[in-house]
Amino acid sequence: MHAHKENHDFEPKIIAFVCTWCTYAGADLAGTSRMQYPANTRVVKFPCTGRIDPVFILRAFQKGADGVLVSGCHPGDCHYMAGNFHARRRFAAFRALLDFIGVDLQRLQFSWVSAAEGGKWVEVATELTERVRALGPMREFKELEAEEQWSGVIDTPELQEAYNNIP
Amino acid sequence: MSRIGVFVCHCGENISRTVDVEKVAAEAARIPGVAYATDYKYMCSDPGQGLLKKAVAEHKLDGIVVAACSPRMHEKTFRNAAKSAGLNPFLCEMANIREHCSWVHEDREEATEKASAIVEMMVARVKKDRKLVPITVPVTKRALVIGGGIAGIQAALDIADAGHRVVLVEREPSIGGHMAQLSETFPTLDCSQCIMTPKMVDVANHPNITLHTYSEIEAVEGYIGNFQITVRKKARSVIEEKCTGCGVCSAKCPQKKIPNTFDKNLGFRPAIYVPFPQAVPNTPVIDREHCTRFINGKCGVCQKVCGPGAIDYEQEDRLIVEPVGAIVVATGFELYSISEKPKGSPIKGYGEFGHGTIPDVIDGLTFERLASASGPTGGKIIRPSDGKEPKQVVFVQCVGSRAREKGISYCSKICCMYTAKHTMLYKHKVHDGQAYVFFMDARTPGKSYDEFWRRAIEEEEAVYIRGMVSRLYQKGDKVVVMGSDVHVGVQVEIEADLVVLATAVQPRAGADTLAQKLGISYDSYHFYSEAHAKLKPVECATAGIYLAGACQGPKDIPDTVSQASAAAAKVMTLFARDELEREPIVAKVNERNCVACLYCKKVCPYGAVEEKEIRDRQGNLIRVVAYVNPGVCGGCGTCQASCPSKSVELDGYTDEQIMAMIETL
Amino acid sequence: MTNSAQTIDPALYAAVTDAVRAEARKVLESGAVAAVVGWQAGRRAGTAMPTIVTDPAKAADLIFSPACVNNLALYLTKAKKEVRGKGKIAIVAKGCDLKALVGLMGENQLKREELHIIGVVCAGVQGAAADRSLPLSEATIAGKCRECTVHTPENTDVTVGTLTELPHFTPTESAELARLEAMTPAERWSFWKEHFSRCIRCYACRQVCPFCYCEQCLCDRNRPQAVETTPRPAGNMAWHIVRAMHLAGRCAGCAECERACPMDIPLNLLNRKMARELKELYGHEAGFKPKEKGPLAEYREDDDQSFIK
Amino acid sequence: MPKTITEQNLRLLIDTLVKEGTRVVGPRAAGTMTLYEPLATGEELHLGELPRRSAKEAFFPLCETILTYEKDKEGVKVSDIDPARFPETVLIGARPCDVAAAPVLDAVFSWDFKDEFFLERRRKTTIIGLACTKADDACFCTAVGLSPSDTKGSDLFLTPLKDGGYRCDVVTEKGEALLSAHAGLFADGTGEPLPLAEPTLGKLDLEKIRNWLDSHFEDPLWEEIAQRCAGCGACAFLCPACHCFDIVDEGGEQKGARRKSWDACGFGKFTGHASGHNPRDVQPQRYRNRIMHKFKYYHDKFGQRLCTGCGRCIRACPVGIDIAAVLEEINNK
Repeated sequence: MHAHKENHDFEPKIIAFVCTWCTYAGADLAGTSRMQYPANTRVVKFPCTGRIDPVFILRAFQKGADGVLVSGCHPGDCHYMAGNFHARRRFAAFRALLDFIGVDLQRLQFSWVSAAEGGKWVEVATELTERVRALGPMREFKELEAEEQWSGVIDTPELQEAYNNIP
Repeated sequence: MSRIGVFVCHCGENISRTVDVEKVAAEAARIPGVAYATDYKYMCSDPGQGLLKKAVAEHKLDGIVVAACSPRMHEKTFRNAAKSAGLNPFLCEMANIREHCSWVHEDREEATEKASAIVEMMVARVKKDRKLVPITVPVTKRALVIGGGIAGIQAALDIADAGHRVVLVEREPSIGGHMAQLSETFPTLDCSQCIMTPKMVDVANHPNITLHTYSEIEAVEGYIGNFQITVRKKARSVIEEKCTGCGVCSAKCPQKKIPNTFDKNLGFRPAIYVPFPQAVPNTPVIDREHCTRFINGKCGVCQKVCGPGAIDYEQEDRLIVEPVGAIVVATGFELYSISEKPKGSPIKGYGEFGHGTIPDVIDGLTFERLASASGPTGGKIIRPSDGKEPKQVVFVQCVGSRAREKGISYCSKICCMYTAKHTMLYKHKVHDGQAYVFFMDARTPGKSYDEFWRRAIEEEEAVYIRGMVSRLYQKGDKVVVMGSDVHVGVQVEIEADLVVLATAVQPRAGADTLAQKLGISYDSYHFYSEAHAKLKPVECATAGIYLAGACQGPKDIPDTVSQASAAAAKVMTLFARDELEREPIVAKVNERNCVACLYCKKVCPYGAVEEKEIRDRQGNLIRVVAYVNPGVCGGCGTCQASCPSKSVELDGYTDEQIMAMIETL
Repeated sequence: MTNSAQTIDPALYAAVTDAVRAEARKVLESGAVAAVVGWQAGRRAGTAMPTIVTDPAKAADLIFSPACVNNLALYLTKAKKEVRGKGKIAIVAKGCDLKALVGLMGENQLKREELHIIGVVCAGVQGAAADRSLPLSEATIAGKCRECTVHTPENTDVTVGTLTELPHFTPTESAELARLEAMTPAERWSFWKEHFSRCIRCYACRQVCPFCYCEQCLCDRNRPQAVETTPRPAGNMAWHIVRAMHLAGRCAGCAECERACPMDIPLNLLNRKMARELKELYGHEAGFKPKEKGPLAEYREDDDQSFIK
Repeated sequence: MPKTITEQNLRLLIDTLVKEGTRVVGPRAAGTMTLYEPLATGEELHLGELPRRSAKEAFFPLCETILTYEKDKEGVKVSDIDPARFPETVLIGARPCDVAAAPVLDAVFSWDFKDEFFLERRRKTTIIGLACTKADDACFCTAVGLSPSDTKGSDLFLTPLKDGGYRCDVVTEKGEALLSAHAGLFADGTGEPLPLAEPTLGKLDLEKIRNWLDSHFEDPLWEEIAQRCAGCGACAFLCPACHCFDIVDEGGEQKGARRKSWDACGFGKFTGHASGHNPRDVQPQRYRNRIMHKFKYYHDKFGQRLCTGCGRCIRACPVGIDIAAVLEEINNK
């Protein structure tokens, strides 16, 4: 039962945007069932996947997420009837856009996890964590964040150091 | 700068076993804006809440983060505590470091680090929390009960007796449900019909109950206190107001050979029929699928013989809209069928039991109809194939139930008891007969239950064989039962005259569709989910909707009635108030910025968005903006995610709150 | 419709110009409209600019030429309240511009009956770097016009001009789209990174877009700040992603954003990509008839969810 | 004594400067256009066309950080950017219409508050101007009193010669210093210059224009021109003389940076007040301010005008607004 902590060179930051009715409850169920999964995921609770703005995904990557999980109720199970249907289209479009921009979609996972699917939550969170761990850090947005227009660049060792510190 | 208080709960050892709670509190204290941070054994306890209230006053806190269990568990508790400390309850947030952390991680260092990160995230959020004032909405003191079995009947009667109007909707032509089909009931062996029918009549006669039988729920809109339901009243082809229930139509109907489903197809009924003699209402219905008139237009006898002229072949389904304030869902169960299941169904049939093709292999409910005094045989136990009295009956328990390989892993709870009852009923009627029961183990917790089961063995001479049945097959006029007796460790073969299978209790087909209409959640078997397994066993997570009976999970009659009364009590609690406070998690439009593209209106699942005209003092139209009706808004926030300029914002889940959380990554 | 001549006959535009002037004069004189939104010649040879004519005598200033690149639908949006305030408006519209008008109608921004649409048959307009002294040809025609399917606008109040045979033009936008799609994500990232890093956040792309009529752009908001406003590479990337997403399912492909960009960022590639995705996924095409709901405001229960676990 | 420098030595000069650690900014091919950008080698110098963006970037960056902050339990820690860290820069190959704007801008950045961000960069920048030999129909430097060979603002000034290479004139001491430090790359003498560019627009009476502006704050002209203005910042951002900037804090509550970046008077929110009031709430008012600022207010205060006739705003304007046409119209009134 006692899983030994493995030492990895890189522990990814995973942020999960979940709806309160299904996936959040599913994650709770994983807890009450004492299932085990990697500790990398940070959950942000929304009322519904319908509330999840693509900007949040973008922002998460910009702010240092190495992987993003978006999860809600199965089609037809939405507490608000149709929020997840709207979300499904929105995210289908957004992921196509991110792909076209050049973001590796392996870092962005969408799933339906119901309140009864504690096991599926564990599976989804574990899979994404392990996949992103294998991919390594999401360098693109972090590097971009450290870049300046040439005219604004100054000779600051701190900035250079910050840039070098991007894993 | 904010003055946030952070309270880290040990939850006994539930959290502190894997999370270094003191460290989490110490880390929290270092976050700018945190004025106070501490840890405590049980934050939800009275002293724990007292600690919180005291800290609010002493440290002039303007926001609170309780790092403990899931907000689904105790958010209300702590928000109430915050409120009584004089803080707006919406300035209190929970950091879920139990279900999402201590219970799912074993490494102490990792779990502690994660707990601190979760706390930091929630501190960031609470800084952006706004004071919200609950919205008051009127309560429509009228309840909808879905399902007219014993659960629905009990709930409807209780609510109606309390003086509130009830709309009871039943899918079948009569109320009564499964209990009306039963013979005697355990553990007292009183006649089911005898205790059931008076209640059915009470429903029919109750001035506060509007009964819609042969009806289904078409649509549900609205929210707690203010639902709007649409009932599809299926065409009965009989005008209820005119029908006197004389029964001439059924007697004269030339079409008489339709299998009687109420009797589990053991007998026949005409095309115009009442399901059983004690039906409520005692109004027949025309089975259009089998009626000659509807098949080829060549009959019309019932119309001719009906004195009051109640037969209406042209009748159409009617949609009735009813406002209700609360909903009790009591849609009951159905039995697992051993027949071959359609492809893709997670439930599997029993090929080894002949897939339901052996006529003398029946299920428990069929046995009930055989044993019932009002059943097709008048209570005489005979076998379906040749009408002979069976001398050796084998009962098999756990068919489908507790059989993961058959698609169901739960226990159906009632089978041990009803099988014991069946052996007794059998013995009472066939004195020289022998009952055998194959069982895995006997589950008889309940008042007088174990005594009852012992009686079946000790006094009524039922032979209980612990073991599983591997195969059933027809041999001559016998059914050979092959099984094992694990106590003795031998294979057993019994040549039975009749085999009764205690098949699993399952939710009604279509339970998922109804749940989707209601917006309630259900488990993988489609049993409806209660809000909390222990503390909210009657409530759905969706406010204003309550559960009663086997639709939530297998239950016997006493449990079902208890839960139905509990659901009724919840409804009455709700109806005790004229107005209801609801969470102010609703969308608001920033009218300055709104350009009325109305994307919000297009995506709103509630139809809560309207167009609003802004006029100057002279009454000239300046512009049109969107307006969200807070009473109708369900709070999903789909509007905000769709609004290009974010001119509509969901209170409690603002962009500022979310972005602040993301910022802490 | 191809011919052997490799250039487009300027006579087509001259004829349209005459007809536009006559129609504008007519509707202004009769009082049917308060203003006509059209194009007039610029100071420099071979240039044109949008104009709003209220005086019938000034109708003669109106022109139609390959320099009439602007999508005039811009002037009917809430971003341009001054124009709408004048009363009923006539607008000169190319097929591509008309698609934006149709989209605006679907978004509750315009009512068909409040417009008098003078459709112009258009064989194409100049590309950004074109030598203005030359007639339209493979070398000078704008990218979007090479793949135009709406030379003749429909559902107008009046449509002027006659389409002649057109030379065959090599599609450049779709070829570029295909080239990008064939790249690896990392290659695409560096492609866009280079372009976006050059962005100076002048917002010409936003300001000329008929669909960017928000009173307050999300990207100008600072509480919370969804997108950094300074022209650093990080904020630029975010801005262009958000812009493309906000236009998805709405953009009708007029390519004004790309034309207006002083830094030559191929913005219409993003719009085209999103349009194509939404067409493939949901069968949606913007700008042909006013729709109550765009592809991202509606759904089907059986929408594709192969990307969802 | 006049000097000359060969094409090859000019590039060698760049290489040498870069090696010495100087930032050399000059026209460089960038995708579909030419931009003033730091040159890694002399080879990168691309003098064929006028860069799309003006040279002001060399001392007035598109975006620069002016301080960073970090919040902790103890309070807010603010770190100022030290202008001493700005790089020594040589701006090379800049057109007279770009270079002439620099001294104009000095006035506004040093009259009251001394903007060290601008001034320190200016002090550290040596400008090698280049006479202009190619004009297009948007160019109008001569109409606003400049010429394609104007040395205003330059420290050294190059004039392309018919036989290749450049004549190099010393304009300032700073230029002299640069030249003497690399004297070996220059030769004595001169040559026949290439013909200068000839913008077509006739000379404008700028004093007359200023007088007209003085008395025409309210005039139908503003609406007539600017009702088509889309409200973008392309004109201001490409202009060598526009110098409005915005200061914003970016980052989170915990840490972030205060940044200064270009702003444009055409933006709707440019004059927006926190109250929501906007004194210039329609585009014609914004365009009027643009013209007034360039040809009246700035002149009233500093005796100079904020336009060098480079024509960038004309080329870039998405809706065809042509400042030369506007000036011409006022001139002809």
